[in-house]
Amino acid sequence: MIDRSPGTTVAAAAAAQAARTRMGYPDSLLEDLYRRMLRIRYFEEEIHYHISRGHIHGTTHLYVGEEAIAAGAAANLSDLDYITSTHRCHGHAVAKGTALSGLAAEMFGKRAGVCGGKGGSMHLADPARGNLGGTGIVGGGLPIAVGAALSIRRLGQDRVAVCFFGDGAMNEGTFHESVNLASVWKLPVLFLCENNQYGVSTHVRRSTNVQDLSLRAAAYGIPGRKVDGMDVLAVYEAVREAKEYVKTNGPLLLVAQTYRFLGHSRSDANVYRTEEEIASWRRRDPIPRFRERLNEEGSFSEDRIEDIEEEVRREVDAAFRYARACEEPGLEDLLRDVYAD
Amino acid sequence: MIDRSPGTTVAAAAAAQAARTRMGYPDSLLEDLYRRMLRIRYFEEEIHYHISRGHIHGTTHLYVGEEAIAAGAAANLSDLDYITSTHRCHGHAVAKGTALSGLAAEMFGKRAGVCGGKGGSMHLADPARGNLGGTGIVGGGLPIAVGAALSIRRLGQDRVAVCFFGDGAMNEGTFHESVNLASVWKLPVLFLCENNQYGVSTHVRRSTNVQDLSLRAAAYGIPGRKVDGMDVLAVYEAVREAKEYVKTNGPLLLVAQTYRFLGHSRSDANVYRTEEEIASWRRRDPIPRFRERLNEEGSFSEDRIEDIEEEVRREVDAAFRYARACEEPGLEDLLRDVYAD
Amino acid sequence: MRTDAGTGARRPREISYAQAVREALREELRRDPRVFLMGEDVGIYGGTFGVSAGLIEELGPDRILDTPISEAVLAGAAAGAALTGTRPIVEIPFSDFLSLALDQIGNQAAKMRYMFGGAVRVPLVVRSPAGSGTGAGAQHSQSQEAVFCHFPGLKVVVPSTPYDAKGLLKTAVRDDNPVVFLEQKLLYKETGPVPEEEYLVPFGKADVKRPGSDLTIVAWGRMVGMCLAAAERLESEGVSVEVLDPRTLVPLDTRAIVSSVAKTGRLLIVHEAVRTGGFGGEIAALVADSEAFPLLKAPIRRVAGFDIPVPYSPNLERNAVPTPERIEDAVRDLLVQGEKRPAGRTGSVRS
Amino acid sequence: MRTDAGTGARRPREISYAQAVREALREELRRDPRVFLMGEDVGIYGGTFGVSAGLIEELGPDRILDTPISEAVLAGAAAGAALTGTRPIVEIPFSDFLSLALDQIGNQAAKMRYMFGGAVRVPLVVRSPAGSGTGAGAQHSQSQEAVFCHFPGLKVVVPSTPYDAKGLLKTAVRDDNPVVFLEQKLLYKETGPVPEEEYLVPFGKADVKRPGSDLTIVAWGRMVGMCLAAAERLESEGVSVEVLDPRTLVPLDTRAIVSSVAKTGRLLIVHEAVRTGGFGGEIAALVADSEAFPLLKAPIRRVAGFDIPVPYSPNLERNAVPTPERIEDAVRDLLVQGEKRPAGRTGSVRS
Ligand SMILES: Cc1ncc(C[n+]2csc(CCOP(=O)(O)OP(=O)(O)O)c2C)c(N)n1
Ligand SMILES: Cc1ncc(C[n+]2csc(CCOP(=O)(O)OP(=O)(O)O)c2C)c(N)n1
Ligand SMILES: [Mg+2]
Ligand SMILES: [Mg+2]
Repeated sequence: MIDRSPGTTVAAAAAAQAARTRMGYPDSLLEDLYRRMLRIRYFEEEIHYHISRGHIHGTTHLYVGEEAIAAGAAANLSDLDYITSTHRCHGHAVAKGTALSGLAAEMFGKRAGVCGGKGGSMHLADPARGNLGGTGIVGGGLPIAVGAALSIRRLGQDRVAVCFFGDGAMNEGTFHESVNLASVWKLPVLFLCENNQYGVSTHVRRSTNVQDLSLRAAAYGIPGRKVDGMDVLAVYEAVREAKEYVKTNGPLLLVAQTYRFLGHSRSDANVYRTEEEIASWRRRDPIPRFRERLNEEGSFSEDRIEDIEEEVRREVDAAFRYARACEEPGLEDLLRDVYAD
Repeated sequence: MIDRSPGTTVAAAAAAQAARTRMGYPDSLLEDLYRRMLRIRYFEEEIHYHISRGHIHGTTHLYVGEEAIAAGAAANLSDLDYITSTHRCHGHAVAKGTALSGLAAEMFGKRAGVCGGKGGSMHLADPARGNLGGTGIVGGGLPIAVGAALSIRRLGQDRVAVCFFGDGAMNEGTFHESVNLASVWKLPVLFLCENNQYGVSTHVRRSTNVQDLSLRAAAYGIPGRKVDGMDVLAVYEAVREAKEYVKTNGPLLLVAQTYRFLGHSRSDANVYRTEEEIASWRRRDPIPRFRERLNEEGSFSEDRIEDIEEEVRREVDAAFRYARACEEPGLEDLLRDVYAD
Repeated sequence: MRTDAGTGARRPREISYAQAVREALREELRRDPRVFLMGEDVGIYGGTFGVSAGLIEELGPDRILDTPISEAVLAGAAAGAALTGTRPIVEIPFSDFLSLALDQIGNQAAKMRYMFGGAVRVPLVVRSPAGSGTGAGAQHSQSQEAVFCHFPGLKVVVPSTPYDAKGLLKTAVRDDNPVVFLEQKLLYKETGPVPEEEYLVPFGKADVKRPGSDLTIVAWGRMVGMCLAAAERLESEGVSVEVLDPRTLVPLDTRAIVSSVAKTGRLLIVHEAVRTGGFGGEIAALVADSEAFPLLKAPIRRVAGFDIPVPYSPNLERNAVPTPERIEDAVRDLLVQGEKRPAGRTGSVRS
Repeated sequence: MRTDAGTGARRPREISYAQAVREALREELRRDPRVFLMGEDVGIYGGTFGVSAGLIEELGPDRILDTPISEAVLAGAAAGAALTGTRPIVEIPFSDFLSLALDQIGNQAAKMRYMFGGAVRVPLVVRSPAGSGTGAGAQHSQSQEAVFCHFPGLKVVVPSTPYDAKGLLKTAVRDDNPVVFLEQKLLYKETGPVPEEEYLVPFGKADVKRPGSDLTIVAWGRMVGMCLAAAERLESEGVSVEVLDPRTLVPLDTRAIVSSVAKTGRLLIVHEAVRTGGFGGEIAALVADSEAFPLLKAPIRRVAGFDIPVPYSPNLERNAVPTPERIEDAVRDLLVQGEKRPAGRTGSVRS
């Protein structure tokens, strides 16, 4: 149970805006998508920096390269819609709109962190904003999303649950049980697979025998779709449609093709991928790719884009300065919050 | 690890037999199939009798109506081939060729039982004859079958593992994980789903959203086939083909349509099925159906059929007489066999 | 309440343990529309042991949800639902199958509140029948309360009477934490007094099922009745046994246990679960480090299930878990031990 | 063996705990073609903690199998393989994830032999790193040995040194039962003497890591080193602490524990796992019902993880589990307790 205040989706606001660019989308939406991606990218780069300098302890799973998915999906969601996330949860948390200061503070294990410093990199959450949290258990979030959708149904709400998970997670039993249950009950869940080609070192071709992961939808009698996860507008569109679909028809499986540019986690020596493969995906980096389109096709001047970048940069910097300055939780916090009274 | 002596399949022996009936199968095979079904049916009827009189404690899950599947499958298997079974395991155990006396004794909890009286109705096993046992955990046997196939591969053996499971089990996470792993490694496992339409009281239409369960094979890039589970020859053929397929190509999903004529277990009041539904399936009873074909199309005289029936009847009766007379395990057995030294 | 014919005194009616659970379900489902029950065959089938019989007819399929056979997603979906404004109750047909849902129960539901810095409440109940004695074999007969007690964030309830079952389940449904509620399948048909008026039984409060002065037995679930019967028989030998039922293992009423042992000087713990790693060890350890320790007149003993899977054969099955004889023998032995001990033993109480 | 420069005395080389595990794997894989290792990323990635690095290059992908992420089938397939003539070793990246495989480990592998009347052997090893201290949060930091100890049929191993890790793992691979082998992730880089010649460390044999006379500490895994350091510091205060490492919790060397406590009269149990339901309770209970009971000069105490999920923030994480200070304080307190006790306390030994 969480308290929440209503919100509107960027999508809804955007639809209301009259002026449309040559890309067919209002500037406000384009800017929003760009900002979300930048926020994630800059946030992750800061984390990378602090991790490598030992300012942050523990492991992290960076989202660099995959930003278009979280950004494109979250732009369709209001605070009332739910997401469940994974071990690679920074991008989802940032995209869902949680203040960066609280997320950064959590990464530093500070009391002002979104989880009071108790959760850490794999457990960023913001239940009041519909983010039901990351989980360190691969496949662990899928049942949670089904449960959120059960509440939506039971409480008669006009919401959806978006469940992020990886290609590797798709082989966990919870994937099967969750999609099956949601399909039997026609629950409003969008199962959004981030297929970044690998589960740690294991290429998707070695973890499943089916080439197109979206085909798995057929096993549950639900639609399966694919989208270019390096194209934020494509993701935005796919999730927009999927969201409408799941609200009335029950679950849908959407597989976004993507790639993580960095190692699996802090300790990855990257022995399992070739430099060429990485380089070829880096050429599809969703951020410069979208920037070009903003610039060439949109009504965004180079100056305006730079302003946006500068603003996001400052926002991220401020969040990290704040986070580093915050105080640590004290031992008086150690035994707190195991149980609710 | 189990010690085993080699065996030959009835199928192989049958192929060697020159004389073929009008049905295209040697009499020996037809007789074998009929005997296997009868043995199961009579065995189950005895169990039913003794259960209802309180001679056997505990619950049981009778296989009556589904005999064609176990019989048709097992006739393709030698003692060297493996099966894994379910809570509804009597039929599989009987079909795989274990002496009825040991099976019946187990049902009565006797020391001479196949599990020394420690396993009971849901755990009939005969590892030396390739039966890796029933399990009380729905879906629990699927990973075991994958493991047996791993041994086959590692030891370079010419064998298969046949994994029996129900329509209800198909929604457990272990189904997904097992089929996926077997498909990635192309292991010689035949996943044989006994779709008897219900998991306890829950019709398959309410436990999954996909009408044709064999479609689930597509999610793993393996073939999915259907067979009439009330037709022992159809099952025999399907398993014969499947067995050859899985030996060289990896797993296959075969779904047999069937029906259990009796309640789910001892305590079933049958509130969830109509009398008409039951009657309509009873009209497809695999045993009289095959008997007619034996009689009309085969070279079996009515006398010969009756002789067979009489023989099997005596075999079953003897097994139950033996079982009832056997001694109970003593308390000196209680703490034994938890660990191997 | 009924009125006793003749005397006019009111005495509570007697209902079965299964009925008591059903009443708690019905009352809580009717009281709070956010509550719902889901599980395999909990609808018209009424659940594996018939506990939810009639509820779907009364409350409809929106509140009583039949599910596919997939325990992990049920537990996890309960957690997700609990996070988002509803209050699920999940029935798992046999508690042995909780192993399939342990990750979602123990790693997700139990940890969310702490992991998220107190930002959420996770009000859910997982109900499941535990225990041996039905001839269902090793995978349908376990008592695994100790496993759940080892996951901070969970509460663990094991009711021993119809009264407790009803009152504790109502409390469980209103609790804002994940509760593992282990019903005792061999008690389902046992009857006992249950008031017609609403009542709750609080968590963390042990119940003295029988007062006594020579020895304390701590027992829960089905073992309580067996211990009470043993205590009765021992009374005729002049032995006064106190039987204490913690009712909830987490939270545990340590104080009540310690006080009782401080009074009697002797402790026997009885549980059906296998001994090694059972919750009896926890209780022994708590007492061995409590103010009752210096007052102990005898070793702390456990009578528990043997360290074996539950066997099928009726005689083996019966003897795999505590029997009245083993309990009585243990009591007698501890009393002899006590007599043997030096008088100086009743040392100072540790502050 | 290396030769000490100068003296010419031979002393064993020092290798890390991770290397010791790797050597055991390599030796057993080479010794017996039926042995194979499977797990997520155990191939060229070398496993989550690099333990299997180099093995796939040496032994090939038929012996070192990368798997999809699906812990339940890995455990179950190991059981199925074990039944049918091979000897699987499964690596699970963090022991927290064993919850996903518990049914196959605890309800299938553990029970098969008994359930099938002794007709099978189930020789498999599940290796998995346990413990906190890596900043990975509540779902990557647990110590759950007690859960597995509660499933009869399993053996449970928690090695505390490179020497023990190697010798115990080799024994585990040769054992004909399912073994849960809990490596200590914070020890992987710790080095210690390991002979170059082959050796085995037997199951069920505790090791006195340090002899002492005033108090017995029973500890396992990472806690052993912490207790040894505490014992060293306490020695300067004139306190003589014996540190006993059971090494295998199932089978447990109860006799060694009881003898040590009978000698010292005081018992402190230290484990990283959360206290409630931890295996410390089992050990306390065994001693409280042993011949050492009447010889106890002080209560039995446990220093264990607090009953909380493991928090992320470094300072919280460090303090969620036993610290040297808590261990030393507990020892000092138990010694004072002992002094306070009446002399008549050293009662007769129970037969
Ligand atoms: C249940 C479980 N098994 C294994 C792991 C170890 N692990 C962490 S991330 C990961 C790979 C996950 O792959 P995928 O789902 O594709 O997500 P990605 O990391 O690629 O984003 C693995 C195996 C885990 N955290 N949880
Ligand atoms: C893991 C698990 N969940 C639930 C049960 C209770 N249960 C026993 S049989 C059964 C139905 C199984 O259905 P299906 O797989 O179709 O097999 P059938 O009984 O129809 O042969 C259920 C739910 C169980 N034994 N194990
Ligand atoms: Mg991936
Ligand atoms: Mg079925």
